Amino acid sequence: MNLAAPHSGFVIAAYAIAFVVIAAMVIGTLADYRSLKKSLERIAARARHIGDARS
Amino acid sequence: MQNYANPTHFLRLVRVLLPVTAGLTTGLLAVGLYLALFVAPADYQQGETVRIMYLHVPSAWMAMFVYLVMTSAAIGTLVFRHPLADVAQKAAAPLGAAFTFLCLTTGSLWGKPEWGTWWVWDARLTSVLVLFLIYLGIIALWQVIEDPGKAARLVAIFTLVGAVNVPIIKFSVDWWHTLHQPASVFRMGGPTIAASMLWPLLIMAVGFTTLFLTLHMLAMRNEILRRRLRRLSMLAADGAAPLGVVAEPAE
Amino acid sequence: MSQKPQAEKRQAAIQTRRSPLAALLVRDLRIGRRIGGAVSMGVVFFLCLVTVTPFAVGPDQALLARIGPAILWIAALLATLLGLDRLFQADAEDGSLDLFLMSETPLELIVVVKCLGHWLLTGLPLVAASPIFGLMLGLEPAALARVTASLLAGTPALTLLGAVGAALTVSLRRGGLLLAVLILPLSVPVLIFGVAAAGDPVVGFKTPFLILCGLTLAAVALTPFAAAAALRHAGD
Amino acid sequence: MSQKPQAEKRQAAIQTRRSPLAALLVRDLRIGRRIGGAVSMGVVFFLCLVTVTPFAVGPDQALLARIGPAILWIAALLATLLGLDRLFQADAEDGSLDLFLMSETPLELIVVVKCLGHWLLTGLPLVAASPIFGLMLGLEPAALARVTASLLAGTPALTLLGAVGAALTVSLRRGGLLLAVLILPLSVPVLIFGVAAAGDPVVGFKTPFLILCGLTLAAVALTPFAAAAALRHAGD
Amino acid sequence: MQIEASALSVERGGRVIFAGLGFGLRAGEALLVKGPNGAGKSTLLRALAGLLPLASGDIRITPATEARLDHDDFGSIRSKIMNVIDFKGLERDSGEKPGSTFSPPALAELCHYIGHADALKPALTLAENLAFYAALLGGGEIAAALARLGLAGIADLPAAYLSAGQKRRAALARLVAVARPIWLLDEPLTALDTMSQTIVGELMREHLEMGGLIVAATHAPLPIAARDLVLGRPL
Amino acid sequence: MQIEASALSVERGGRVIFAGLGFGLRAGEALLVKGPNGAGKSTLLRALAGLLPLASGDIRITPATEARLDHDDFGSIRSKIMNVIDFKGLERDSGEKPGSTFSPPALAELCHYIGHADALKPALTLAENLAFYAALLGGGEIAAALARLGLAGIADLPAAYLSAGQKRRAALARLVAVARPIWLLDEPLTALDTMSQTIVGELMREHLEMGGLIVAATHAPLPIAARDLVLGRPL
Ligand code: HEM
Ligand SMILES: Nc1ncnc2c1ncn2[C@@H]1O[C@H](COP(=O)(O)OP(=O)(O)OP(=O)(O)O)[C@@H](O)[C@H]1O
Ligand SMILES: Nc1ncnc2c1ncn2[C@@H]1O[C@H](COP(=O)(O)OP(=O)(O)OP(=O)(O)O)[C@@H](O)[C@H]1O
Ligand SMILES: [Mg+2]
Ligand SMILES: [Mg+2]
Repeated sequence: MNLAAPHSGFVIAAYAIAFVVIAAMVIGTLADYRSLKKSLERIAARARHIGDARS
Repeated sequence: MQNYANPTHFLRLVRVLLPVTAGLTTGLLAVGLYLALFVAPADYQQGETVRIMYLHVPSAWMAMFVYLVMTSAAIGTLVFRHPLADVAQKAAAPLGAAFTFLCLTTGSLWGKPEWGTWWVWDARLTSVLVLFLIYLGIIALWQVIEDPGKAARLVAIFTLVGAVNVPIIKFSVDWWHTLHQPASVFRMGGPTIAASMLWPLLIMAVGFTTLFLTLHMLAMRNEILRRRLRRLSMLAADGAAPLGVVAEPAE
Repeated sequence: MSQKPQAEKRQAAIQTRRSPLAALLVRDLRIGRRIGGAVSMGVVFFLCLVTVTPFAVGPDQALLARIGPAILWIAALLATLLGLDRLFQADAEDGSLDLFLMSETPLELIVVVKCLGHWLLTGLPLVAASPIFGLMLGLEPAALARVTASLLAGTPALTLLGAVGAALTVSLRRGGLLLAVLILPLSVPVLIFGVAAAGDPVVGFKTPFLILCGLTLAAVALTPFAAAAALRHAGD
Repeated sequence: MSQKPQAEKRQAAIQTRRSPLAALLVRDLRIGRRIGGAVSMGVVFFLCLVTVTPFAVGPDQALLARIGPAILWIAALLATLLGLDRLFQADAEDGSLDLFLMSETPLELIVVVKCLGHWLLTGLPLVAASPIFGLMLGLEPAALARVTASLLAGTPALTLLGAVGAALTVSLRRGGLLLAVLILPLSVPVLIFGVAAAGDPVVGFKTPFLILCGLTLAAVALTPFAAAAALRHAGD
Repeated sequence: MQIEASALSVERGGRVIFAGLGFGLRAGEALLVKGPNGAGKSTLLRALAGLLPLASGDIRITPATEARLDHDDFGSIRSKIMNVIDFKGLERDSGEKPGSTFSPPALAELCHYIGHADALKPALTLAENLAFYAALLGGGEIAAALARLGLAGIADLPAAYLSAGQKRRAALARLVAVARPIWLLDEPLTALDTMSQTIVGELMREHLEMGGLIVAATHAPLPIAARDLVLGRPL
Repeated sequence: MQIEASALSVERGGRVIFAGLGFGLRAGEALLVKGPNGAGKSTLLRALAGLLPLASGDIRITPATEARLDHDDFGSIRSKIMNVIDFKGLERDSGEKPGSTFSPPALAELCHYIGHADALKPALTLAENLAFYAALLGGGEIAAALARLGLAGIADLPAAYLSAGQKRRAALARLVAVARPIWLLDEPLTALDTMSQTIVGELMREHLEMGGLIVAATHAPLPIAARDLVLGRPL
């Protein structure tokens, strides 16, 4: 890859955008997973709490 | 097969497959990028800009491949009423839109140095743009309908309508293009492509495919969890103790 | 409303013997006539577009005549979209849709008849008005005939495609924009061949017109199933 | 929708202390976001229209650039009209309008706030996105700025005029007709000056833009009274 | 004629509204669905009408051998019932049994459903509204139906001009105008004055005597002999 | 506080619905509007709420001297009433008397109106719906109101997911959330289960004890002591 070539800026921009888009997909899904896990655990804790209170 | 209808079994499968596909993706993309950026030769006409092809073409392929996946999932939803098909459909749509977006932007970035303009109303470009619009419509429909089951069935119907339409659109747009023969003189894709360029391209394409599969599995897992969460909080809203939650195996 | 008990009762008695589909068509046309709504809106919207374009393009008659068919077609497309979101929504909200689902008449046919009613109320006036608007844009007589014919052949396909969108968004209260977003990409083929039949001197009239008719026939054959399926699944 | 009882309840408590008008705006924006799609829907609709037009007009960049402002303005008009007829109708049908009438807040202000909500949901995203779409249509940078400015100044007038029509729709059984026949012609001047400000090289930007601003100001000053009066008489 | 429902369950918005519900109903019998607000009464009626998908369960219609169905009005319907032997809901979880036929319209065509919405078009007169439904649902005498519910005098008013009770009566007039053996009534007495309540009571009794079936959800007592089905969801 | 209505008449759709109607109501009293369907009960309530123009007649609100209105909740309202001494309907036929002030909002702002429509937005949760009305109508504690009507558990469900009775209760929760002295209730018990009917009865009794006024139209008996106003239009 010759950085001094006339249009290398476009190449770099294309790869940068690709990187950003793919990274956004990956990070988005992982963050979503984490927050879902957290909410599930919270609700499970609440269920156990209620269960304890009942027994 | 019937086994995987059970989300829990699917989640177990994901746990086994995920490291494999993720590893494969990383490897393929690393090799592909190295070949594309440093090994493949610059084009004698286009110079360095030809390197955009290694992103552009795979994402164009993925844009179509993902729609194919969604169409099969839609059939799964409507005909076989497979619960995982709903999930697969929903998880695929944003990914497909992202790949289509990538195809459009890289194409645009390629077009500026090649043709001197960011955008032309060329047949292939406009077909991709229309495909992008269909993706956006599908995503919007998903977002707007509350009930996941109902949303899945309605989106499936729209996806199938779109699947019937996409070839017709492609045909009409091509016809439109030949009719108008716009001023810009260019042809995408040469008749032959040198092996030194073909290999990086194929490796990137396979890498994009495994990337999609990995992300799709992750997104499906998220969607399954989201539905579980929804069900539990509905139960909680009813004042009943969400007993199921303890019984569900932890991930 | 006028009080003519005798006449009304006789009419009602006649209607009872009517087939379900005929009754549905009569009902929809009657409601359209009494309420106005989308009907007139479409034509007036059409007029607005035709009025404003010369201001945008400038008073270049040749140019106007060249893009005239395109303007008429875009106007027709957009006018069809206006108000289409209420096609099934009104019935869903007041409970009529439940009764459609419970009648012996296949829902697919009901969809077709409702589309027919909508087209008669919005599409047809538009087709009828297009020669006048074409004249305003300075089209040749031959071009006028071609535009009108192409609109006549093509607008039903637009309505039918829109009906799929209307069925998909039936349970959403502000589905208008979403409907447009879903349907506009799908209507590209109709638009392309419609405009070509209406105005392209190179290809001639016949080929695109036949393809346009083919598209409309395909829409008649296929979209009612999609719309009916959507309506069945939307009920919750 | 996510279930966060705690957060929701806190939020609800906050909302109680809000002023009626702020609460109304929040309510309308929330409904708009949940139903009929997010803010982005207006933008996507815009994108759809911009994509579809070249299929009718042809891929001629110069021509597209020339009619670009008109396309953007027509898209704005249509986006405003789509669903606007339901602006007060939905509230009238479910009984909310009765409660508006019985609150201490003047109905005129309620009208203004509802229009503001509608404009924020459809008009503003459209204005924000217009430069990008202008780019796709091949507009010059200067033209881009003009289009955006004219849309920003003019779309509120479209919404307000549409609101009068929407109020008439509620109060008159045959309101649909009136909405079209009265309001659309009134929006033609807005459209004409908007397009002129956006793209006419002869007249220049300033004169039509100032007139456009004047039209919008007049609309802000007058239409709420007309709409409120129509709504007051709607209760029958 | 006989309805047998077993192991019905329905999901709405991702929540199970009821599960494992079953009942049987013979010709001439009425079932009163009771329970607190939100118990799932309306949901059950809509599911029976085929307007909501069953998550699981069976609804079976069998023609009774000694059917009193030879009454004139039901003549055309009887032949139809002969074809509708077996109606199955979607069985998502358990997989479909081979040979089961899924045909929701078949059951729906035997039923009248009077829901919370009156299905009247405000722009049309009462007579026009009813005439349309008579044509749609299979013909009948609308003048008699209007008279029976005391609407003859206002038949030519647009539905928009009617009071709540008048609208409700217009919806109930469908029961008289079109003969169908199964009536699914969701709070039929809402908004009715005492006289109309009596009339509707009579209609229901006549329908039962003719061998019809009624499933009604209501909080007010109905003036017919009926078995109760109490749904228990607490909220 | 006291309402005095005299010689009211209302026209709708070109027909006179009632004419020459009058009644008086003191703080702590309830009026039950009765009559067959179409008699004009809802019309009367809407006219009182200022939602329909009077063809003729007077509605006069006078602050009672011994008013029990010094109850906390009505504190802010009392001062407002002082200004609302004389409210006149449009006197279309007789021409306006000099000095008469026409200010329909003034009376409307003292009233709660619960009509046939529940005024809930399906897309918003119950809590959001109620919070909006609390803000619009002048503030109040919504959590308590929801709890009072047994809706606390489903406060975060979108209103589209509610059953008919739950929706009705949500509309009635406005009565608790915002304090207003006059309640205009159109068939308040429709779709309510027995428990909710009891609760609403209690609410009404409490309101009367606090010196509030109630005008209710209903076909079912209400569990409060009330005077009857029977409207007689036959159809
Ligand atoms: C936004 C603009 C563009 C879009 C939406 C677009 C879209 C596409 C699509 C859909 C394909 C299909 C691949 C296939 O048929 O298998 C493709 C391939 C290709 N594009 Fe583009 N393209 C764009 C701009 C460009 C530009 C500016 C160039 C370079 C001058 C270019 C060069 C290519 C090449 C070389 C291929 C591979 C062709 C082949 O394998 O047959 N594209 N593009
Ligand atoms: N929007 C309207 N326009 C014209 N006339 C109307 C309108 N609404 C009702 N009416 C007429 O006014 C009369 C009284 O109606 P109203 O709704 O007040 O009756 P009601 O006593 O409340 O009856 P119900 O017990 O059925 O609720 C009816 O005869 C009706 O036809
Ligand atoms: N469209 C819907 N989507 C999701 N859930 C719903 C929907 N409609 C109702 N529900 C829920 O289903 C449950 C049962 O509702 P249903 O309308 O069947 O109650 P019901 O027994 O008829 O009550 P009511 O006596 O108030 O009419 C309620 O808890 C309600 O929240
Ligand atoms: Mg119910
Ligand atoms: Mg009433």
